[in-house]
Amino acid sequence: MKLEGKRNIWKDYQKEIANDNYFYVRSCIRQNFFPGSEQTFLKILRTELNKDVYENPNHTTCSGIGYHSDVVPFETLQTIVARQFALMTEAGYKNLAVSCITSFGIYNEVIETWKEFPKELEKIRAFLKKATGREFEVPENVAHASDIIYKFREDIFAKSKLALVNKNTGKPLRIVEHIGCHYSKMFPSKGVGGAEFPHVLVGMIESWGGEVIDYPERRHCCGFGFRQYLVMSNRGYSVSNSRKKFESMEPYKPDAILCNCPGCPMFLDRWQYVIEEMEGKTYGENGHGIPVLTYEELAGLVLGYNPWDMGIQMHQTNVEPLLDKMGVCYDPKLKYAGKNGKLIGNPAMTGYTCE
Amino acid sequence: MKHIVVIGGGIAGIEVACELTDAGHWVTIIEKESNIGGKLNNWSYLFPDFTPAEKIRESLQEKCEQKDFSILRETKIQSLERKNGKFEIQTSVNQQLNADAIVLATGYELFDAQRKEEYGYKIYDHVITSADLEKLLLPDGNLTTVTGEHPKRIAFVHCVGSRDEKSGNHYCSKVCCVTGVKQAIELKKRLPDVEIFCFYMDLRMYGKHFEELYRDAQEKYDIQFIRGRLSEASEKIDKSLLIKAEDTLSGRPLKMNVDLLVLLIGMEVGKGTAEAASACLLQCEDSGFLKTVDSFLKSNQSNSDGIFLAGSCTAPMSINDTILHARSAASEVNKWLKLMN
Amino acid sequence: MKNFGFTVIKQRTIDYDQFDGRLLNEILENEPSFKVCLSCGGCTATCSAGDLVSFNIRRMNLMLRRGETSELENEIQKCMLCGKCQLVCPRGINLRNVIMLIKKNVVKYKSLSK
Amino acid sequence: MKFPPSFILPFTIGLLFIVSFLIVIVGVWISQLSKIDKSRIIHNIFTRKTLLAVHETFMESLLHRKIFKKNPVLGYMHMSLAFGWFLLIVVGHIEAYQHYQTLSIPIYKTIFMRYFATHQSITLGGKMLAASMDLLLLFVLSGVLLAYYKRFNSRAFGMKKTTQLKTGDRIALAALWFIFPLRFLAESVSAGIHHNGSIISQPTGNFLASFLPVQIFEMPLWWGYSCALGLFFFALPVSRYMHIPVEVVMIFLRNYGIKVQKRIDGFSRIQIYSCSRCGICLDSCQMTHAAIKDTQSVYMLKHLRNRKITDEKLFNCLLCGRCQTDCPVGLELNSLRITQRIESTRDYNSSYEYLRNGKIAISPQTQVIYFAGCMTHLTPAIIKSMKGLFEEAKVQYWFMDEEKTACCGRPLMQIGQYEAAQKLIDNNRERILASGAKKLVVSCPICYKVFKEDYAIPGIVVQHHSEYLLELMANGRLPVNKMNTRVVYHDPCELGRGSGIYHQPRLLLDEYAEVISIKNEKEEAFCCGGSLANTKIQMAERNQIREKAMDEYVRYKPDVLATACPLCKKTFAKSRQLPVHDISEIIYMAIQETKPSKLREEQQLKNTVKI
Repeated sequence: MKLEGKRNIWKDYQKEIANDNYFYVRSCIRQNFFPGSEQTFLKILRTELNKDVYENPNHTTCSGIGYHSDVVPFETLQTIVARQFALMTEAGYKNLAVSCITSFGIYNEVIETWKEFPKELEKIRAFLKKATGREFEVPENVAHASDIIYKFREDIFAKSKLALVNKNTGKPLRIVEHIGCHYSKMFPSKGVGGAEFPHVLVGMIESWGGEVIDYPERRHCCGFGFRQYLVMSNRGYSVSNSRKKFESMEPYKPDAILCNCPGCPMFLDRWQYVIEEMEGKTYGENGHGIPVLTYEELAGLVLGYNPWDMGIQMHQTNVEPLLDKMGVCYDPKLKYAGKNGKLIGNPAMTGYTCE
Repeated sequence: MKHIVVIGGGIAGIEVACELTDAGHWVTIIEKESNIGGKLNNWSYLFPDFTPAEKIRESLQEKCEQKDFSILRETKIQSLERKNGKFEIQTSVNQQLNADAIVLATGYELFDAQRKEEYGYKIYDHVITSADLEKLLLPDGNLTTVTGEHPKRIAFVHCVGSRDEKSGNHYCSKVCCVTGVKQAIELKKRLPDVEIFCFYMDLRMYGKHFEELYRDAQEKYDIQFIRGRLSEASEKIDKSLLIKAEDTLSGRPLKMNVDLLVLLIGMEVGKGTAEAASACLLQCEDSGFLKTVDSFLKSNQSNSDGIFLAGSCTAPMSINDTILHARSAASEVNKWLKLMN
Repeated sequence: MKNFGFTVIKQRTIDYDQFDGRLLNEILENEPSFKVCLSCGGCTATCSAGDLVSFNIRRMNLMLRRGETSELENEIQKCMLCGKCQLVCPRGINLRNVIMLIKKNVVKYKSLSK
Repeated sequence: MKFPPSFILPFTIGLLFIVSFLIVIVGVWISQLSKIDKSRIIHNIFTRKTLLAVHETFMESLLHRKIFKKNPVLGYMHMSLAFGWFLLIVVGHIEAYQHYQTLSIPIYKTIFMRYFATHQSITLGGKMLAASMDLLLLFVLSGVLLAYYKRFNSRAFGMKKTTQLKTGDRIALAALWFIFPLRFLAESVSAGIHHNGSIISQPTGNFLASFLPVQIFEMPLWWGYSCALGLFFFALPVSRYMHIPVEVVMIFLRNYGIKVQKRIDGFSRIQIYSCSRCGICLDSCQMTHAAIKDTQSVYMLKHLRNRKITDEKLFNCLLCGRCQTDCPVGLELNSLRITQRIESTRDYNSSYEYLRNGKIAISPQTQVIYFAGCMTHLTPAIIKSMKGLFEEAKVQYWFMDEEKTACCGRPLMQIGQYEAAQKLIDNNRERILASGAKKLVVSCPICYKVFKEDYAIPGIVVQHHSEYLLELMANGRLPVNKMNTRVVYHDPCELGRGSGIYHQPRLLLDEYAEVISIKNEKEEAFCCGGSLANTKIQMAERNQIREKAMDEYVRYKPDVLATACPLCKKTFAKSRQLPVHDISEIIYMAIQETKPSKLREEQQLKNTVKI
């Protein structure tokens, strides 16, 4: 692998990321899967980086999952998106910070559509006006939340307590980066580093002292695929996709998988458990799984945050092996403790990897 | 005596210059490089009969020495003006040339395979282009890979940068199909145990002996042809490459591991051609290649009277076709000059 | 093993690295003309058996070349050996011999792999 | 009783061995025959057929009439050895009876008579018998000389490839080569000592005695002669000379109506052993035109006998039947090959379930069925002509395989897949029966043969279109128009040698064109080289065979090469030396000539549209 070649590509795919004053829109599913991540993002931006991040509790889903599952028409989607923009305009913000990759893709798709077909924009303005009485401006800058962490990765590292280094061996931790499909596959120029070799997570890992694993199936989707998961009988397709990735990354012995999409960490995490249950196969060391993290969680760990505060116990594939390698201080007894310090009970379903 | 300026000292340029010198004209070639021969210098052996490219180079060299025309090396054309029915040319080294007619023989450039990111050229260790391979095919070429072994399985990808909207090139580069077959045979001769696969969309064996070469590749050299365009390549932990394509004839996706991936890169209009075209106010096709007045009877004439076109600046062309096109350009120039008198 | 109401789907991809070339090699060795197939499909178009049942002789070549030999035994049974394909083949491949070789060896390799 | 001298032992033991061996092996073979064949023997043994067999044995096994016809020198060689030796034995016995004046003489006394009868016969009869024995021996020796020459010649000049010898053959051959010279020398030396010789042996004996101590040589020479005989008998079972006794058995069984079956049984073993490896089949085989020289019948039989046949050799044969026509022993060479093909491919016959599972198309009620055949669909001119001729003769017919039909089954049978072929036959037979037709007209000789021989449909007449068109013409249902086109007619193998249809196509063609008679026609006709029976031959080799045949036809300068088989037509058409037409096309064209041009165009247009 020649790094020089990759750098050439990264040079071609640099995007503008707003510096401050973000209007933050959350991800529907992540609030359920990994609620700590978004909280950590806000904490990092507000307290570590002193940025202004505004949230409006009235913002809704972008309806992307419905759209990609063919149940929400494009006009409806555009109008919903327009309403989010209206909330942002009303609050006086121009920079959109998006938590979800699906939403990020949707916002880009809608904005690009309006650029190519201005009549569509006029139509949607009329729809929104008629439906809600609101008016809106198209955001000046659309960044995915991972873009923002990428932008400030060196600032975060400056404040870090831990590096991505195995404290036992002193060697960099080997991390697989997995980018959500809709981050740059639809619009390569909208992602840092483009679609073929996205740099957004690579940049974080390398800045924080880790080593990136480039494995053959890096491009492959995690398998969420909307209907592949949402229709129960289709879930085999979803697992198969994830498994293809695991099989491909296994020889590299990764210490962790890093994701920037709400769905990917969910599936790469849960499917490891499912594959273990169905086939008895695990992909990590010593019969463990490969820990799967969101970029906010990883940033939080680097900054020395308490893993249990970030909700890392919500992962079905045990993250402790990674915590141990990094040298994160945590109290195993408090893993399932509530905010008040009292135990809330262990989860009912645990696999070998979750013990 | 008429003075004709030929822009480009490749095969077409030199061929045109020779013909026009023989016809009793004074010819000057402007060549941007220090060497003549142009893109011929990229190749070691020529399809379809493995003629050493050296042989053609030598013949060009010989002609340059024997014929009485001058070559301005490391020189480019800066501007061109028409004055009293003649052309006034400013060169990059501040020379001024006056010409009665101009022949553009600015050739092509090889497609930059880095633009097909998904194939990982210059990123993966074992991805090379047909031009890279050509140098390795010389008797002293080292065919071991980075891991120090001979490759056991090699794949050729046809149409890299040709017939590809994503590369911006809709046209067919014509010569890559047969180049791939030729190179595969040469590799097989050098490494008899190697398995070779060609991933193609169509095999366009348009020329004399090309189809026979293709048949030989199948029959005598066991080279396998899989109809399907490579979607992507990825490097594996052992530096081998995992490639994916659809085997369109089976209608199923196919993946395989190869030790070497050869990208059969196509032809693009060169920067030199583009510059010359803008200096001479010539029209280009959508493909970027120079427009000829028509495709049949005036295939050497540009939209500008007195400026003629020769060789692969007009379209992808094999060496053979280039020579013929250049000769016909010379004959057109002659006719035109006579008419002007 | 737990049942989640779905199973891991088998890959549809032809994994060339899992290729078992013994049958193919046996056939190519005994009938080298088979190497020069162009996949033009003339054989399939003219096939007498193909009129009566879904049968694609061109695909037999591909199945062999991709090591997909599991269906081959049943498929090849459909051929009536009438020889039209051979008359149509632009590369003069001795197809009837190919078919007989497949019929003969498919059984042999099946028993070998057991 | 005085013990005979010990030199008779090799001969006597050898004779005892070979006689008992033959009794056992022929017994085994006959016991392997089917019940029907056994009853054939019992029913026929005391009939005229036995006499016919005796006659045939005499003509073929002794006189070698067929070899004579094919190659007189080779015939003489075989005859001198076989008939000469036979006469030596017969006359020798007569001489012995006459000499000893009794019928119970130990056999060694007859064979080595010149050793035991040390005084010259004094009667005129005895003198004449002795003289004829000498002349007969000379006759045999001339054959031996020819045999020496043949072997030497073929080696020295690398001419026609004769069969390669195995150890058994070498021993037997060497023994055979020595038997008669040794006998001659032994008798001459004895004559030199005892003056019991005759017109040739006595002068030779005297001559030898004049400068040699003949007494010393007598015993070794008689030993040598006896050993040569003994050795020959011992080597016989493992040599090609097994054909000498086995052929006789074969001739008898054949006369009793026994044929090669579709399985390897006693009779096929007998046929295999009856091959004398004369090599005549090498000469008739067209495969040699493509430099294929190791798959001919003689080699096939040798490999079959040794049970070492490979598919490469077994299937590399066009089954054209030319060798069978020429075989002096009259072996059923095609059947023998097919029998082995059945054996070799037994494990992978197809079941064609889809024919049974699929819905069989309903057959319309008709009097005449036309079955073009798979190959004919690649020669649409034949179909077009046949349609035109049916229309011309106002025949209502059902074009059975116009859309889709199972193959006739013959191509499968040619490569031994009888079991599979039966499935196709059953399917087609059902459809034919359902139509109630009385006549089945076939355009392809390959189909014709199987329909005629294996379909066994009661009440239906199977005709090749050449027979059918001849019938229509003879009944005045087709107009006659003799054109002055010169035509060479190529007999398709399956129609000619395969089915015996030689005259009908010629009679028919004669009414519409000028048929040139050529050397290689009818039984001697060439194969086009396209035969489906050969699965191993390469296209380039087929082309060579075809070109050789074509060169021969071109020498007669015909305007058109006519044939009656779509495969022959397609094969020859590749040559481009001559225009090639099916017989139906020629008839159709000739009839079209008779019509006003407008009508012709209309009709052609109509037929074209139909196709």
